[in-house]
Amino acid sequence: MSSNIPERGGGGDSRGVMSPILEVNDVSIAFGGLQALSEVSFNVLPGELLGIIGPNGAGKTVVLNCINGIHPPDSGDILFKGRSIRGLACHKIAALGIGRTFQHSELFQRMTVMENVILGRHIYLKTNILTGGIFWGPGRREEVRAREKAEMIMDFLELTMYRKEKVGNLAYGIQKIVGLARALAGEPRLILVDELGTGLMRQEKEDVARFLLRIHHESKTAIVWIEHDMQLITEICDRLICLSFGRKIKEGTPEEVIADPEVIESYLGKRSHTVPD
Amino acid sequence: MTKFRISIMIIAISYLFLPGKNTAFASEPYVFGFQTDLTGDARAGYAPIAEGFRLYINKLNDDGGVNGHTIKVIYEDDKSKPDLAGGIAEKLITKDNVLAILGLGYSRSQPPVLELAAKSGVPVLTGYTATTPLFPNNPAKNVFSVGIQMHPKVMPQSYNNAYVASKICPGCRVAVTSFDTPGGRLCNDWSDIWCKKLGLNVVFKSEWPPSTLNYTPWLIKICNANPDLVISTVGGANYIPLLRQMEKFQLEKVDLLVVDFVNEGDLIKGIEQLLTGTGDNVIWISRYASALDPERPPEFENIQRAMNKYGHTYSLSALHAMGWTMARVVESALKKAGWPCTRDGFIAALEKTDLDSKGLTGGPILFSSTDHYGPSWWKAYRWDGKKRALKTILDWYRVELREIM
Amino acid sequence: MLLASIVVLAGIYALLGSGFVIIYKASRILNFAHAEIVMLAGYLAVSLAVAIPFSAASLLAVLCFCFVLGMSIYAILIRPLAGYSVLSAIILTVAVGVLLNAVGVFVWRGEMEVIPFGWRTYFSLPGNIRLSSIEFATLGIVTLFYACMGLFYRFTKIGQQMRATAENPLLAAQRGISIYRISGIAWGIGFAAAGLAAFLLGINYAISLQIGNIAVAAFVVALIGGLDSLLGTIPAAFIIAATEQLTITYANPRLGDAIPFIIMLMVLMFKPWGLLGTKEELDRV
Amino acid sequence: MSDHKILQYPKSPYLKTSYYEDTAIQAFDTPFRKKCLVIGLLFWVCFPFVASSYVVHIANLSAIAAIGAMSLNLLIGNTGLLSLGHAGFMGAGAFTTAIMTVQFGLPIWIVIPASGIVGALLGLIAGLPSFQLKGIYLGLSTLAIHHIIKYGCSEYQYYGGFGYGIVLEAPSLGPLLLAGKTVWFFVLWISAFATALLIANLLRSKPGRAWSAIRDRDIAAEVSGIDIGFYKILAFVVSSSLISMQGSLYAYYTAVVSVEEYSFGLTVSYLAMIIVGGLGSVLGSFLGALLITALPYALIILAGLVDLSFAVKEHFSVIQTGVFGMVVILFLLLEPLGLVEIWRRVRCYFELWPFSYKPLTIIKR
Repeated sequence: MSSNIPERGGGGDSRGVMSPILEVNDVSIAFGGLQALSEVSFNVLPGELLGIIGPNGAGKTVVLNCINGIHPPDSGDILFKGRSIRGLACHKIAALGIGRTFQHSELFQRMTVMENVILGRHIYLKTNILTGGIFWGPGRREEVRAREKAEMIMDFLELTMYRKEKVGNLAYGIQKIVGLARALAGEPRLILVDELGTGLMRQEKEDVARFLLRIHHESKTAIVWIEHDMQLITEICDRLICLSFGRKIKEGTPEEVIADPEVIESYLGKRSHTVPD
Repeated sequence: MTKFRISIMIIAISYLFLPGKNTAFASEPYVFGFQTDLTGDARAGYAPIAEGFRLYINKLNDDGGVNGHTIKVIYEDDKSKPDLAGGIAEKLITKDNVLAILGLGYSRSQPPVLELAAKSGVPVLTGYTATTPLFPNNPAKNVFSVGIQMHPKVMPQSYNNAYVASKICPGCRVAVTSFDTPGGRLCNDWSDIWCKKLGLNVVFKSEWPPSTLNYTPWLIKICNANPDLVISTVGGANYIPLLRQMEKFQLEKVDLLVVDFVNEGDLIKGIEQLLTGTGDNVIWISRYASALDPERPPEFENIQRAMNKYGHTYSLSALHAMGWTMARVVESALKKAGWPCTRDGFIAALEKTDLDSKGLTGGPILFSSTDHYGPSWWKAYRWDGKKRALKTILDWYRVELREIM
Repeated sequence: MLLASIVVLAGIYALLGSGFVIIYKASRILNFAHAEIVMLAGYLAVSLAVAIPFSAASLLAVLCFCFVLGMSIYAILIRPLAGYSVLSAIILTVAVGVLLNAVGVFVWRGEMEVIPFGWRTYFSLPGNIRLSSIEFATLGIVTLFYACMGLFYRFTKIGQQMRATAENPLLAAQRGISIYRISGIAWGIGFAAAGLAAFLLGINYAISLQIGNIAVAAFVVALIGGLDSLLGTIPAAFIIAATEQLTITYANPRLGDAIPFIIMLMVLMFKPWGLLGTKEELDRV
Repeated sequence: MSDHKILQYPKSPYLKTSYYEDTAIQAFDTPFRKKCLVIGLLFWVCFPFVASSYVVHIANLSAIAAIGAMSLNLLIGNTGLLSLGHAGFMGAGAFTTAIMTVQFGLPIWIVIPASGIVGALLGLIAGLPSFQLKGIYLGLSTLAIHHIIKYGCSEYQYYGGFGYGIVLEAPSLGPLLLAGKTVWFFVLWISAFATALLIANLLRSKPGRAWSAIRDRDIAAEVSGIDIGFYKILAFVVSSSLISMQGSLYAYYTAVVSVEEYSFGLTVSYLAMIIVGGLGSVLGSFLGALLITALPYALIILAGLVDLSFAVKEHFSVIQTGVFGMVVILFLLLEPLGLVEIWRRVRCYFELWPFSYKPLTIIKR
């Protein structure tokens, strides 16, 4: 199976002393009057599977958006492979090797699965208007190569039978996997996975978790995973972070985190106030 | 089975694309195509010509036609669009196999039609005017016009304005104005040149965009220039709001010279909208006699009778006289050419046209091999508010293009 | 004198622009058929004014017609497109405009007509200004219209529902407001505003096929003022009327056609949500 | 021996054995389609010699319209950017042609690429607002650019002294004089097919995918590494440069250039073409262009069959306009995916016959 995963070069970071691949330092962001994140810091080590949990509205997705550059943080800094990516445009951050899946899949509904996956390889393609327009020689060869890679990923994620289906016509569970395939196609060093299991049946969830685990084991790609399913995330992740109201309240091994009273409180609420929905 | 059905369909569809019948039978009528702006912005200036033409042809056919054959006219509306006009002309020439193309508006829709006609040798008789130079020295072989002489180099139309202005008030202060279309601007430029050449004092020259109906800024400028006469080359009924705004600016006493881009129906409509003014300042010049002239030629009664008999959309005007005369030119040419008539034969017959217009124009319609316009005669009228009619102020005069060129 | 003319023109522009805004606020659709509504209403007003000597009655009839037309166009054509892209709805309004234009030309042949209006006299004001009674009436009617709309939005139930729908259609629907009904009424009012503007144009200037160009300028007015701000149309109308008239007077008259669009482009570059519009509006389209 | 035979797959057009094969445009892969292609080509070559020049004229106008529709479709259907200014770009191309041929006497093979460059520059300017504007706001900014271009063109026409329009002479391409409907038929249709091929190629390679991604979900596209600002502008540049060249061809073909021609109504008719044809489809652009262009002429021919009275003829263009509006409305309400969807359904019917249900997994296409 491992041969199906695109080869990743380098790997120097993972040897010797583990310097973090991603450092989030004191990131804060506010939307209007709402403080969505306040001074959140954490590190992601190479090849690590980091889980982020927290009640609804805790700012989990916002963290990912900050890393991605969708919402540049108001203050604080984000370092990727030791280099600051704060304020960089989205597409440039993506080109550095950060992949992303979305909570509501956010796929290109009118494109086929194959096109979606090849699109994930956008940053590696050199075709321009001229070579693309002629589609003869270099343009076409590159297209075929991209297709080969995409087929590998689709094979790995068991999507081959849907390759020429429009994404919009597929079941929700499969769409989520297509989203993962698209992120994987960019051969990222870090994948940000946003609530991959939400809205899926148990069986589908486990499928997804299986895929994530395989990616984690076989390619040593760092993964940041937001998930609501406690059972799933605690079983799989190396480390967990819990966010509540834009603040990091606990970081540690899964066991530590879910046993923490503050975490339990943020989920279940104190008697004095209810958890906002 | 399906393939069979598909092939049947293909055959059926391809049948539609086959060329039309090209053979004319002896019992068939003379076929003409008449294409012009029957609808659209410029309609008021062209559709009455088509109506006048139709009236005469109806009458002629009821009287037995020409040389024992009736005349069939295919009317098409080209809306001043070059591609549409070209397509229609193509259809008239190749599919309907017409003897000649008649009508045509003075717009960008003419060049494609004329080009096409020149290539296939189809005679063209335009109503209003032609964009190709037709008067002496080398006229386009197949193009004739019973309308206004037009030449992009000298703009005889504009010369006419200047000429009338110089006769009415020699040496006075003149404002020349026009609509802001490329054609309108050209007219305006030439009005300016001719006015200066004829010794008038041009104190104001401007065009204004047709999209704004608020003429205030423009009238303020006219007021400041304080002219004795305003020459306005605006098309159709656009002069109505202009007249009304002039009233607002108390310019009722300043003569407003409108050319025959305005038909008589719009002329009256505009004057009726006035509050205090009587419209006595409106001067109108025309190539054809006006139906509103109390001393109009008796031929108008024939047109009126035909109108009552065959129905009409527009009220009787000089444009009807133009269409009527055009039909008579066609009739006389057909008489000369006989049956069957070829396109070349029709051109040859047209070149020999010497038709008495029965008072509808200042002189006969006279074509020659070197002049496809013939001499054009003009008349200037002034609106008489008391009698509610047009009064001749400058009787038929002839513009000699040879002299002004 | 020029100033007076600018004020009158601005009034009409504002009225035309308000039609766009009212419709846009309720249904997020830019009505490209507005120009044709103005034309159709104008011609109808001409015919009615000839038939009915009493001008106010004919005006009322035109307004009712426009209101019903707006409601029915919304109900028959726009509403079935709910859920489709905004683009479809816009192109639909363009097509409706084409169709209405054809109807207008078919019935009235597209001639330039003036609405005959009995009560017309001229007043001379200090400063060498001469205005007709109609121009005064125009200003009065426009002011009245804006006052009525303000009161309508503030105090009537339907007006409040309309504001709620404009703020958040989903929430409004959940609170039991029939957004289709509200949008339909908004379309009716928007069309009626167009009808009123057509009437004013007809008695002040003339009705013709070219009237569409004026409506296009009004469209610019709506955008500059902010597509979701009724109040914004007033300053925007003044800006457009003034620049247009001043350009015609002191610069190139030909530039008069292009100048509103140059201003519009500038506004779109620097403040795309308009003078008084809300910024969030940009993300909604 | 028999084993070997079983293992050897029959050479089927449905079976692709390499990705290279699979990237081909799969319109002419089966023997039946190949036959259709040959017959179609033969028909196409013979067409201008068999059909009357009137029909050839309509076909030529359709080819021009198809180029325009394809370029607009690239922007609206594939990239999801609204442009209401394409008539302006077309006019810019036509006026570039007029200026370069009348003023400087340059040959057609310089003029058409030059128009393309002018169009591309204008597209660049028109695309700039797309950084911060979306949807209707962007459409309005292009409308503004249309009016500004129109103003510039009318100034030129005025100062050049071309009253009713600038008349162009028939251009010559080497020894070949491009005059007459038949010659133009080949010129225009080859241009249209070349444009179609270009756009189809772009759509199946990197830029096309990026455009579709921007249309479907712009944030996700950005996160996938697409510079959406660049690709939006690229779409504008490609589209406007194509339509500008089309304007140039149109100017040569009709031989007269006048500013009134390039009004908003022209944009509307191109919008109608892509709506009627089908958004985002090259074939749809062709079908829509054919239908919308042929519609007024078809009505003229229909009217000729029943020999209408003069009174009806007088209103004829209104009827044409009305039918045009009606067709667009009906398509929007009843078949929003356009002619191409009807075509797909018909094809599906024949392909599935005698079965009536679609296969559960559509492997093909």
